[in-house]
Amino acid sequence: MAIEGFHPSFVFLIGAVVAALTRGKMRSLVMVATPIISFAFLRGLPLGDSFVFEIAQWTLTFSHRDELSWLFGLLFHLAALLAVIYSLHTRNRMEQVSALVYAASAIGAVLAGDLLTLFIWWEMLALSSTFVVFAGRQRRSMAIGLRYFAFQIVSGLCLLTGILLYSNSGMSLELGRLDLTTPGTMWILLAFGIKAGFPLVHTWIVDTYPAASATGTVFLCAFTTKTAVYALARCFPGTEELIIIGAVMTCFPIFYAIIENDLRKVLSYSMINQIGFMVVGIGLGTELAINGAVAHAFNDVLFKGLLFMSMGAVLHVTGKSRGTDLGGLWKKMPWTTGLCIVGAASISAVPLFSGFVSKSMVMAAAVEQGHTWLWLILLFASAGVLEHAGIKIPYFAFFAHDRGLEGREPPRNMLLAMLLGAGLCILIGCRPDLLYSMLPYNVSFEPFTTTHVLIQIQLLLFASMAVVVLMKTGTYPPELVKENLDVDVIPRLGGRALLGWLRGTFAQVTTRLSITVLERIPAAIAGPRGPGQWQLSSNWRLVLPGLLLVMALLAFLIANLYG
Amino acid sequence: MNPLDLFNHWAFVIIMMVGLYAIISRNNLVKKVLGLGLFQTGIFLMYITLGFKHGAGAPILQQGVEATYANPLPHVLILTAIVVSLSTMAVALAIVIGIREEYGTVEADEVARLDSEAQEAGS
Amino acid sequence: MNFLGAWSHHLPVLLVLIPLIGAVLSPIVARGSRGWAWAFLTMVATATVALELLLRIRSSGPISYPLGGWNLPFGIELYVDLLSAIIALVVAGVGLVVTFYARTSVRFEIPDDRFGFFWSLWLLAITGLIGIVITGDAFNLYVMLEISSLTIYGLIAMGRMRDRRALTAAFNYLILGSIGAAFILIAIGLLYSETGTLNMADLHRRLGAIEANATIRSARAFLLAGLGLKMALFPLHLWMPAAYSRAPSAVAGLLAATATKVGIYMAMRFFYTVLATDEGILTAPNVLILSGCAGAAIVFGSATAARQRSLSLLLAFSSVAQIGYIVLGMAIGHSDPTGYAMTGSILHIISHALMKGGLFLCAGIFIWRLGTNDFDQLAGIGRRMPWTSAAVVAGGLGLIGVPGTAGFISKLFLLRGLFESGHPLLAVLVLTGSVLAAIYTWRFVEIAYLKPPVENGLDHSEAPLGMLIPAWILIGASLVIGFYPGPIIEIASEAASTLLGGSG
Amino acid sequence: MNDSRLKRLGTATILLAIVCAVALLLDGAIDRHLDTEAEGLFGFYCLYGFFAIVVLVFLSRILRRIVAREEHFYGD
Repeated sequence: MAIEGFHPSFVFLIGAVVAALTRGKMRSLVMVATPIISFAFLRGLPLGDSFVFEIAQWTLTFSHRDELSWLFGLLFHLAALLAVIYSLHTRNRMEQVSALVYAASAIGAVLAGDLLTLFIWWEMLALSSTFVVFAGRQRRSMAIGLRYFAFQIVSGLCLLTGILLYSNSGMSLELGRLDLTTPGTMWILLAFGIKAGFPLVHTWIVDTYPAASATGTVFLCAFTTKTAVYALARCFPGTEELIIIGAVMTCFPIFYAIIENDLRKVLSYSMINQIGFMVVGIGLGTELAINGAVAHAFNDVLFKGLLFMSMGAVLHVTGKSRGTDLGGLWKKMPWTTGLCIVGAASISAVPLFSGFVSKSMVMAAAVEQGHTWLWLILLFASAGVLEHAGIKIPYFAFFAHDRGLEGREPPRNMLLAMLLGAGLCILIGCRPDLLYSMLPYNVSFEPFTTTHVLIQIQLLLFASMAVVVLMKTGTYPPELVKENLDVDVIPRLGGRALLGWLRGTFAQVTTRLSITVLERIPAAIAGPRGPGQWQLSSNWRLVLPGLLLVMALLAFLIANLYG
Repeated sequence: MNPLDLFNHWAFVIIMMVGLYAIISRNNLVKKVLGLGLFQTGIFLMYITLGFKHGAGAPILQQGVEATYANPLPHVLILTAIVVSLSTMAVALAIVIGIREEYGTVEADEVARLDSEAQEAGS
Repeated sequence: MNFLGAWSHHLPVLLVLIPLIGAVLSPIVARGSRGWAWAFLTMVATATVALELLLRIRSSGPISYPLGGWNLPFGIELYVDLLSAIIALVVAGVGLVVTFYARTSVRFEIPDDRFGFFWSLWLLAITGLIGIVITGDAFNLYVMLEISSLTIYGLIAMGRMRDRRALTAAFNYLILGSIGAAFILIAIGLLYSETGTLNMADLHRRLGAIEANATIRSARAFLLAGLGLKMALFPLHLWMPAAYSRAPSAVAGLLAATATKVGIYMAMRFFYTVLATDEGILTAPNVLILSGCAGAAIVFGSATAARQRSLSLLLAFSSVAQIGYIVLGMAIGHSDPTGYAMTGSILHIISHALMKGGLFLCAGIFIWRLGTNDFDQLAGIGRRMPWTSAAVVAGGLGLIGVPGTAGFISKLFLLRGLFESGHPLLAVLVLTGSVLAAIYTWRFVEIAYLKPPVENGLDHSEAPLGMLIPAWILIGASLVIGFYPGPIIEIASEAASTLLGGSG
Repeated sequence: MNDSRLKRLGTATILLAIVCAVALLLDGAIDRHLDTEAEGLFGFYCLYGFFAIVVLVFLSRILRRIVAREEHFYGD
């Protein structure tokens, strides 16, 4: 089914409006129908540019279809459908409506054919996702939402600055490869980097995702970072700086993931780590590497979504998401447990599950390019992924100590979404050609060689063995109720100190100063008040602006007569 | 040039400054309004000076009489400006009457005090 | 659209005459509650004429209309070019929508026996504002300025029924506004003394022929200070927050949308046509002061707005910042060869008029419902008055400059202009302003949607359509421009190039 | 290794250990295709996987000492 002549994003926007006006079953129907109908329109988009608008000096291309944008468009439709099904049981209008707008923006961004259109959707993405965070309505989500919003807005402003500088240097705004040689493109890279969770600007991911509602996180984890990955793949393939950034991203989060207690936060760190693989692939820039990065992004949406959904199901049922509160749920939630393990196997790149092929592609590309050190780092990170996402998540949530929690299977729509996600993970794992025939480049890569399968199994087995040994010997760090500081400690504590100073010392000093200037000095000049004496009126609301006006006049007189 | 030639200019600047000072220094709102009137009067003087010419008479044209006469336009303009000033005073005094009705005083500091008291009571 | 027949060449004068006659007749013709209908009809006619005028000027160029049959440059001339027509349409159009709104709000905020006077003042204020925009005579401009200012003082003072501090706000504004207008009068007088003419086009010609001397330079200084006050350019904005937040809500909407914009129009007219000689008014020190003030306005205005405790005050301080954007574009407009900055400035006049007008109407709706729009009373209002709150959020997004709103289009042009003319630092200021705008818009979202509703025993149901529709017309118009900016950009850039071309 | 200690280890662990051993032995049995020198070492992936986790865990313990603070550290 393919329908022409309408932009998929606008289908989502219309869906959002309709969803806002309907309720109950009707809204559920609208929510599910939107991604399906929109997909038909996506298929109907012609190759190349369409929906081109000329506004003043700018050309806005709302649809630029090629392999890359098509693949991400497909991915986002899939993700939207799964997340919508997953959230059908909620009656949170704000979350559902803003989630549809959010999906619309992500799809709009990957279809954008020029930087300005990309910027427009980029901002929409920031706004709508902020509302998704807020709709979580958790106690802390206000402050967190504001921090999130700040990151997203700054990213948008960086992008705008970059675009303006770039176009100022006489370049066309068409979306394509950018050279990291001018200030303009550096700003653009920074904008993408903030949304992709580059090291030092990654904190919003681990700050926000665990704070949204169980359903909201599923939407959040699919779109923002993947849009950034798409943008990087589109504009900065083969940029060597990205290799280093990506390598750092694969490694540092796994240390945090091990000591983190909140399992949804563990998944957020894991997300940075997975994006690291994609960024490395984009940085390597060979056809194989780009294919690997894109395929990995596709898989990550599915398996990370599945993991977030299973943790969301646990949160929905028990109201808890911390390792120290959970355990022993597998008997009460066998389906959820099983589906979570499928997700864990996929992210750990177990053969026949979806992560295996895409991760191998990135690593093979690294070896092919002679980056032996990089390859070793990625291998290390792969073992780490197995540890925190493959073992820790299912183990602490469903096995470990039985804490006697009340538990039951989540609502059917949640299970259905997870089943679909798990099915796709296994399908892509067993029939990789289904996905890989759609990749942007036509490179042959044979994943299921004996060597590949064997070494992967060896790596995974011995890594698991190490975990078991460390746990048995008590060396493994236990789950603790702790707050682990990340780099955002500096702005957060600094901000609080600044706020305290503003409210305390600064406020006192300025109050005193203004009292002195506005009251004491005039009073001293005026002396004791009485009729007919020289005095200044105490009506400062009039006197101050009057004096300012006279001063402005003097300033202008000086500027004009002597300037 | 004789500094007294600029007498009118000096006068208008001084009148304006006196008016401005009254606006700023007087606490009584009516006096502020009077100050504003004084300020505007200074400007009238300036305009009238613009039309001034030594030894010129009224601009009444007579057949066969060659006479220098002053530029009438500034006078016409200033008639309009006087009307404007008059209206300004009227509006200002109307507002002062309103303030007197609402606050029971026309002293600026009293009004400010009453406002801040009301604000404290309200919050 | 030529339904005026033989009257059509009198369009410029009709634009002033219709509201003027309406104003004079309104206490007589329509006593009591029929006053609104009379005012509304007058505004419909005015807006129609303004629209017709804009269309005519786009097709056949500027119109000069000598009043009373005197030959130019001796008689008073009405001169309407594209910029004047745009601003006149903004005033008349927004005026029309706000008049519609005022039907409900005025009944609540003005004593019954003052209705006649209210509508009379209302129409006179609009007469004055339009008069400023379409006159071609410098002294006539001063008279029109005083007509609009005096009526506006009166209108603000009418807020006394709701808040008696409206009187002090009006008084302070009156004193300051009169001094500001007096400065403009002095400037006009000084220019007259050097050139002997009051016609703007003639002034421009004659000023171009003589060397700039101390008199002309002092005239510039007086003009800048006077206009700075009328535009509410930081730090001369101090009269504005009190006046806007205490005026009757319909008046606040009208003023926020039009009054300061007309101030900016005067500045554009003087800076870019009348005084646009070789040396010009936009000398390096003046531009430095203007852009410095504008930059400070953006940062200070937005930061102060974020600290306010009531929606009206927040909006008023946000206006200080938004005026900063417009003045910034205007001040550096001449150094930007592409005209982006000037276009952005004109676009922002339009988009800010729509957004801020709509926002003040929403603030008025809250007052109508709750008697106040202090934030502590607005907690949780997003659920109880969803349409009003949504309008505030939509307007706030426009103030931030989010894509899809008119604010984005104008800021984009402004930013491009700043980059083109080599002022990246000012562009950073503009972007900072956006972040700050996000913060103060955020404050409303937080209070309206995330705080638990406050129980104060008041009726919290949605506002009547008579208020909601006009508010949404203005906000909706800004969104429509955001999505279909083509025609409006075209008009604005044409106006900008006319204005910039006028200096050559 | 006596009976009780074996029981404490659990059947799953023992099974895992057996599978690991088989995988290690397969390393010698299958002629692997090599891309890098390091891969040529016998049981390279096994050792790397094992020690990667050991290093990871020990470094994390150090990290925890540095960054772990009481909950509500930020006061929210």
